[in-house]
Amino acid sequence: MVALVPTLLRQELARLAENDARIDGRGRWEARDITLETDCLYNGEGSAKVVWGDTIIYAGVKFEMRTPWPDRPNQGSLMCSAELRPIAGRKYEPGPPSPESIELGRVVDRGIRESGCIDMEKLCIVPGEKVWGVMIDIHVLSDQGNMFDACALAAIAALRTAIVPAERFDVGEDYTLKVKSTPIMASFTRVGGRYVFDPSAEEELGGDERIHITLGDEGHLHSLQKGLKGVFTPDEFAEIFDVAQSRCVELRKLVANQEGN
Amino acid sequence: MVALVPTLLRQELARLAENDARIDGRGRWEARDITLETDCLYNGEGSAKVVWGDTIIYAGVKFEMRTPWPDRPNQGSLMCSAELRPIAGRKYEPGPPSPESIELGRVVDRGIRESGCIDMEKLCIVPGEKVWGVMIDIHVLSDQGNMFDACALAAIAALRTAIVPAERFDVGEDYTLKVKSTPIMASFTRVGGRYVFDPSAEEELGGDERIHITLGDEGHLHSLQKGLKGVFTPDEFAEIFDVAQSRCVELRKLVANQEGN
Amino acid sequence: MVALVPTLLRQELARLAENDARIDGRGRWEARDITLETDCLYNGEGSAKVVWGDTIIYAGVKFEMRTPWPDRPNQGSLMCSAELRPIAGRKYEPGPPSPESIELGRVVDRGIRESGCIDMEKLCIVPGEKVWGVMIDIHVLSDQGNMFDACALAAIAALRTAIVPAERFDVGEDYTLKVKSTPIMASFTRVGGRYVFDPSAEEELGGDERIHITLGDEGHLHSLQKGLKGVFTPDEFAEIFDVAQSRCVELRKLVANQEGN
Amino acid sequence: MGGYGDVKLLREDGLRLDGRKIDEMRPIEIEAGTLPGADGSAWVKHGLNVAVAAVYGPMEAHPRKIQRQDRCVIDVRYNMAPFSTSDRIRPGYNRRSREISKVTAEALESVVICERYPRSKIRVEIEILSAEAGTRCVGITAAAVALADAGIPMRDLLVGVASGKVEDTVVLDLDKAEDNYGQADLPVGILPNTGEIAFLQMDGDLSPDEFNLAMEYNFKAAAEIHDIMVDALKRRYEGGEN
Amino acid sequence: MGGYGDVKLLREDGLRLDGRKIDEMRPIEIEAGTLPGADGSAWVKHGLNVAVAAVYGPMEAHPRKIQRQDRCVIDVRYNMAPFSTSDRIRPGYNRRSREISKVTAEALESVVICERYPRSKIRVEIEILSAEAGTRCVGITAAAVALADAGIPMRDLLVGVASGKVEDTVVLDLDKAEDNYGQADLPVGILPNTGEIAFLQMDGDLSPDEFNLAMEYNFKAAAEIHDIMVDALKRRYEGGEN
Amino acid sequence: MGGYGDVKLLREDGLRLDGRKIDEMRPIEIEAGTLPGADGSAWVKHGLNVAVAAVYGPMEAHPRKIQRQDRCVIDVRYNMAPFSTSDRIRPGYNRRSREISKVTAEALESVVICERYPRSKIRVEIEILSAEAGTRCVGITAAAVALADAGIPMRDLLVGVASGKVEDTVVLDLDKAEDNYGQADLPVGILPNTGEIAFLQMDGDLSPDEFNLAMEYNFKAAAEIHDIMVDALKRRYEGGEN
Repeated sequence: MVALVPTLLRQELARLAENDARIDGRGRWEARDITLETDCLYNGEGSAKVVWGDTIIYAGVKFEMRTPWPDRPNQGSLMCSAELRPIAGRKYEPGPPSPESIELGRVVDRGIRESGCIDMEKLCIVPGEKVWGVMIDIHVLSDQGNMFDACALAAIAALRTAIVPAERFDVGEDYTLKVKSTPIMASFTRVGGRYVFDPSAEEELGGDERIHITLGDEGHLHSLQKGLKGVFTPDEFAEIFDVAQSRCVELRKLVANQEGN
Repeated sequence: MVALVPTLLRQELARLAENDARIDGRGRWEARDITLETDCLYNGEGSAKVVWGDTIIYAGVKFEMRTPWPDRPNQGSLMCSAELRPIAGRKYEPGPPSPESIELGRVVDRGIRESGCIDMEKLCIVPGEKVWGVMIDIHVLSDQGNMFDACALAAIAALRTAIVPAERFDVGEDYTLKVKSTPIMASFTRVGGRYVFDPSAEEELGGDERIHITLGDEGHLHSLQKGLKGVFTPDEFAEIFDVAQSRCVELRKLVANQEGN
Repeated sequence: MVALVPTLLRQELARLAENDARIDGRGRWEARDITLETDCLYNGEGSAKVVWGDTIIYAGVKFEMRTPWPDRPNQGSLMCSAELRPIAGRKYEPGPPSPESIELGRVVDRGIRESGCIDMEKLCIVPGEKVWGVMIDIHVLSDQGNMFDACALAAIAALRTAIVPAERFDVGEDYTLKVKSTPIMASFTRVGGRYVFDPSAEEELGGDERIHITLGDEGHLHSLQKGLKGVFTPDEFAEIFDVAQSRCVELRKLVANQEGN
Repeated sequence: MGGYGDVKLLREDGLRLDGRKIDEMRPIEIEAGTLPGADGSAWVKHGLNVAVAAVYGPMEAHPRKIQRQDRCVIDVRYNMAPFSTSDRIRPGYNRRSREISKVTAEALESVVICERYPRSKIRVEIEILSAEAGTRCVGITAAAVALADAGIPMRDLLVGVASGKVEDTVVLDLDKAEDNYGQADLPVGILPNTGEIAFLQMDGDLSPDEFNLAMEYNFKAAAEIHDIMVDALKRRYEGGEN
Repeated sequence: MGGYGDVKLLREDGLRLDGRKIDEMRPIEIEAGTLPGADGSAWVKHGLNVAVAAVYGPMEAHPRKIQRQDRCVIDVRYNMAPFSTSDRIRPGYNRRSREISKVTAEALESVVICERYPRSKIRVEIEILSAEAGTRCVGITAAAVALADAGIPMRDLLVGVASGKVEDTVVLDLDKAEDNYGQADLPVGILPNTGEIAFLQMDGDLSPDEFNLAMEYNFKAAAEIHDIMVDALKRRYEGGEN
Repeated sequence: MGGYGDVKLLREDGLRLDGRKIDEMRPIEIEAGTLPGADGSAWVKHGLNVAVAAVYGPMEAHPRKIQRQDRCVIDVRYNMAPFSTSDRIRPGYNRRSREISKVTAEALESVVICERYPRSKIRVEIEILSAEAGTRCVGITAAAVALADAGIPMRDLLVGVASGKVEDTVVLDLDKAEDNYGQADLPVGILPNTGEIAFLQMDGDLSPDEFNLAMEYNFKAAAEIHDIMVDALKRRYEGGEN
């Protein structure tokens, strides 16, 4: 029974794709409305709220003081993780972290980490003794499609506004965390047989595999991930890779504009 | 089917309540027989056994040596927790701690902690380095009604007989833990529409919400908790609060008598 | 339905037992073919592979540096544990460690530990500060009968080839771990009413209780365990104990031969 | 309660450190219907606390063994986001959250007309995004608005509110410093129209008279918060589906 | 076994530190029917060990996949209370308890007439309130009395008993010091009437002869304990429902 | 990626530290049908990596809620043995393994003709016994051979292979040092006959051109590995049931 509706939905999405149309009238590479707000949570050392269509994400940054790993005595650490709690939607269930939430957190984490936007050595307080651990927590309040891109946007925006709480930990004055670049994720989902950008919840329900691409300021790749059932060809990848370049430039501007406020 | 028997039971309890009667013939504010035994377990640094009607509870106190929290370098700690293992009754199932067992432990814990009967600074051994952690563990062997009051009684009685095992930890001679007062819990359950003290297992099965009141030596409130489905009015609370005062005085005498032995 | 096949199998096994025969033609105390290979895994500080009939086991040894227990400042530690992951057979399910896997690990552990083959004081690096923790991990790739004996054989063979990785931990040069003896396990399962050595998967399916005996170089007992449903008499034990003595001598030779290679 | 005696929480002029009178609430803002995918939702800002609640259901209760033949069950999860407090909270199992979830669920079951939905389940998700003392009360208020937004019939709009004691003085609605260094906290869930209480916890030290005064403050504040809740729901339905 | 060679466990006069002879048990007290809410129960004090066992059932076995068409399953939980030992035991998952629960369940399944209750489950809960060496045996004895108290038919009353080795001498029923510093421990579950063994573990070092002597001690002690068990059950039924 | 700039990974002669050319794979050995009790199995040695995969099924999928009416689900567990790495890996929950298991399962569901087995489940167990960079790819290769050995129909034999970047040079098939100190890693799962990609991850830093070159190396290597896979399967069936 559950299988029936998706079947009809898939047929409709395939029909629309033949006419290069989408179920909500958008163009193939067109995003829904996106608003970004930063510094919106009292206790976060950095915070951001992203409303992307009907998808709503909060990200918050916290700092911990810890001892460095023995093999990297003068490096702090960064960790980004996502919680996909049952508030996020009807289909989400309570319980231990699902594979979906682990994947979400790790893909966003890799994009930020591998971009090198944080200099781990700058997070050292006393070599071999005390370093900062930076924790970015992503909280999905509403998943109505394209959660990965919205989460990645919230995470980097929160990180870029973070204040290192040195006073609270008694190691000097608070200062702004230095973040050298703005890695951005753009994701594509196969809907009706061809890839589209920013799928809605309905398109995800009737769609196939998705590809997550994180690009740095110079357009280099920092993270890739294919999720869900489906295959793609190198040519298909080349096409979405070009789109990803331009979408990431636009989203990066959104972050910059917010910071300019 | 399971729902049927409680329905008949509820009707019977309502009928009895109209005549101000209880199913086992007790008065509305009358407790079942209670026996208290202390110092009854070889390895507990303090221990107590409470037989309250057919409800049977053991509590044991253990001490641990630990480092103090950074923000309270000259304070030890106290923690009371309850295990509601499957031995306690047919309805109890194995598994991780149930919400019921967490609530039970935390409500008893708050009553003792908030009464201030333990001076946390007296639990300091070496400021900033070593303090005592006092653990009260409650073990429910048989839940046949009014488990909360029986657990709270066992916990404070065990605590009041505890010996600090300084010799075993090589920090001086053993001495009796100083406990400044005797916080006591009295609980009330709505049965047949009105509150009664010390419900039996049957009354709990056919009853509604319950209110747990912990009072200190001077009759001050140290902990309140409403549990289960149901609402009450301020007037109803005023009535049981008066009863709680006298019941707590009586139970406190029971503890004192046992200590006089 | 599942219960049916075992019933027929049990009847067949009982019939064979009357004629002192086994379902695969072996003698009552006869083992299947056993091959032992050591030093077979790149990252194990010691490793062994046992192919015992169709049962396939890997064991690997790793060393950790840790602080000693306060009451044994000049002793290291040894721990053997087994994972019974779903690869081992159709009946094995994912999830937290099953009682079966815990028993397996602990029975093998006790046999090795209690034989005294490792001198815990030799594992001390700096008294009170640094000692070696030796971890033997057993990995069951295929359980086709008599998993316990195969695991115990793999574990002791891996341990006896272990190299202490002192260089990697910066405490001197690597050296061979000293293992003073070769404890060996022999297990017996009641099949068709009488005990046999080295049951096949089929015999286990239609069999009853089993007895695990671990013997040291001098034929002393170091570990016993009865598992599964069933009872036995002292006379029955005396019979299998004699067989265990000779089977353990043979298996000990297998280890020695491998080391001679 | 922390119960430290040496932190001043009342000023010479009788007002509190943040300038409030002893029976004055922190400012409250409420918005209903903030989560598009939920059947009902609410956002509540109370002082610096921020809580979001979502309601999903009524839906079939499963597994079967949690079903009640004659009513629905209400499944509440109260959770604090990792970044909601000064020190990060590790996600996962947490005894405090489990207890609050339990008693909150029982309070909501006391006001929802559960008999309307036999064999069903209503999921109530409460997420604390920012915490500044009193989060369980803010969560209850948010949950009640979300249930109303979902169209679930209730005997009354449940209001979460707390009074407490600082420097031997009963005060309404403790803020963070007052919670850390105060002497008592009395969070309750009140049905303003019926005058009943569906949620009650308390810890610290209160004499019977102090308890009565704290309850009086709570009832007064509950009436005020109730008006703000009703307002939010009116705005929601006048404003249409957004 | 600890196996430290330098702790004296036998006195000059050949007796043990607590004055017992080498083949002498610690004192044992047993009471049946101590838990009013259980279908069967028992309290056993053996030396300073205290174990309580409760039996619930037979009841329907669920989930379905644990059901056996032709017999009942016995679900045993052996647990040590946090305050039962010198150092507090953290509640929760514990490899030692799981192993003991498994082999105890298998031993009880070997003596209960399981075929009498197809598709059923019998829950056996063993709680160690005070531990002084030999708790698994005390637990087995308590479980057997509780099963008898519940009226579950059994082939015999299973008795838990242990012998061991200290200072190269085989002794019956190790106490705490002997367990900590001894050389071997051989806990068994014996059916005294049939002379069969349903539970067997052993660790340490025992020659074949030492093993035989330890077994001899165990069988002798099992007969004695059996009488105390029968006595407790008689008192229970003469005394009525208690 | 570690991304340390100061470790030399390419020699003066342009070859890599282990003597390989930049587009040269580590040696690979594959054997099919190595686990007698499984429906299909494979052993793959790739450099110093050793992976074993077993397939059980198709079998009925339960619990019911994981069933798909129109196809089978593939349940993959990728796991590293505790002794497979330099520092011992603690058994149990592991975020990295869960993620790899998820995306590997999705890749295999993309190549298996899942519609052939409605309401069924196929279990694929991947155990890494020895790890030396690239284990997820070796696991994919092993799983594909095991599925073929089990006779499960597939659109193509999926091949796991990775390229990466060291010292600003794109190289095929990173070894351990290259993985630790390199600049990027691009593991993919390729269908050599259709030229499609079913598995894709990447981390580090790659320009678009570098990405294209790395992909080119991967496709070339996939064809070579494919031949070795086919060989193993042929040997298995010529050699009979062992």
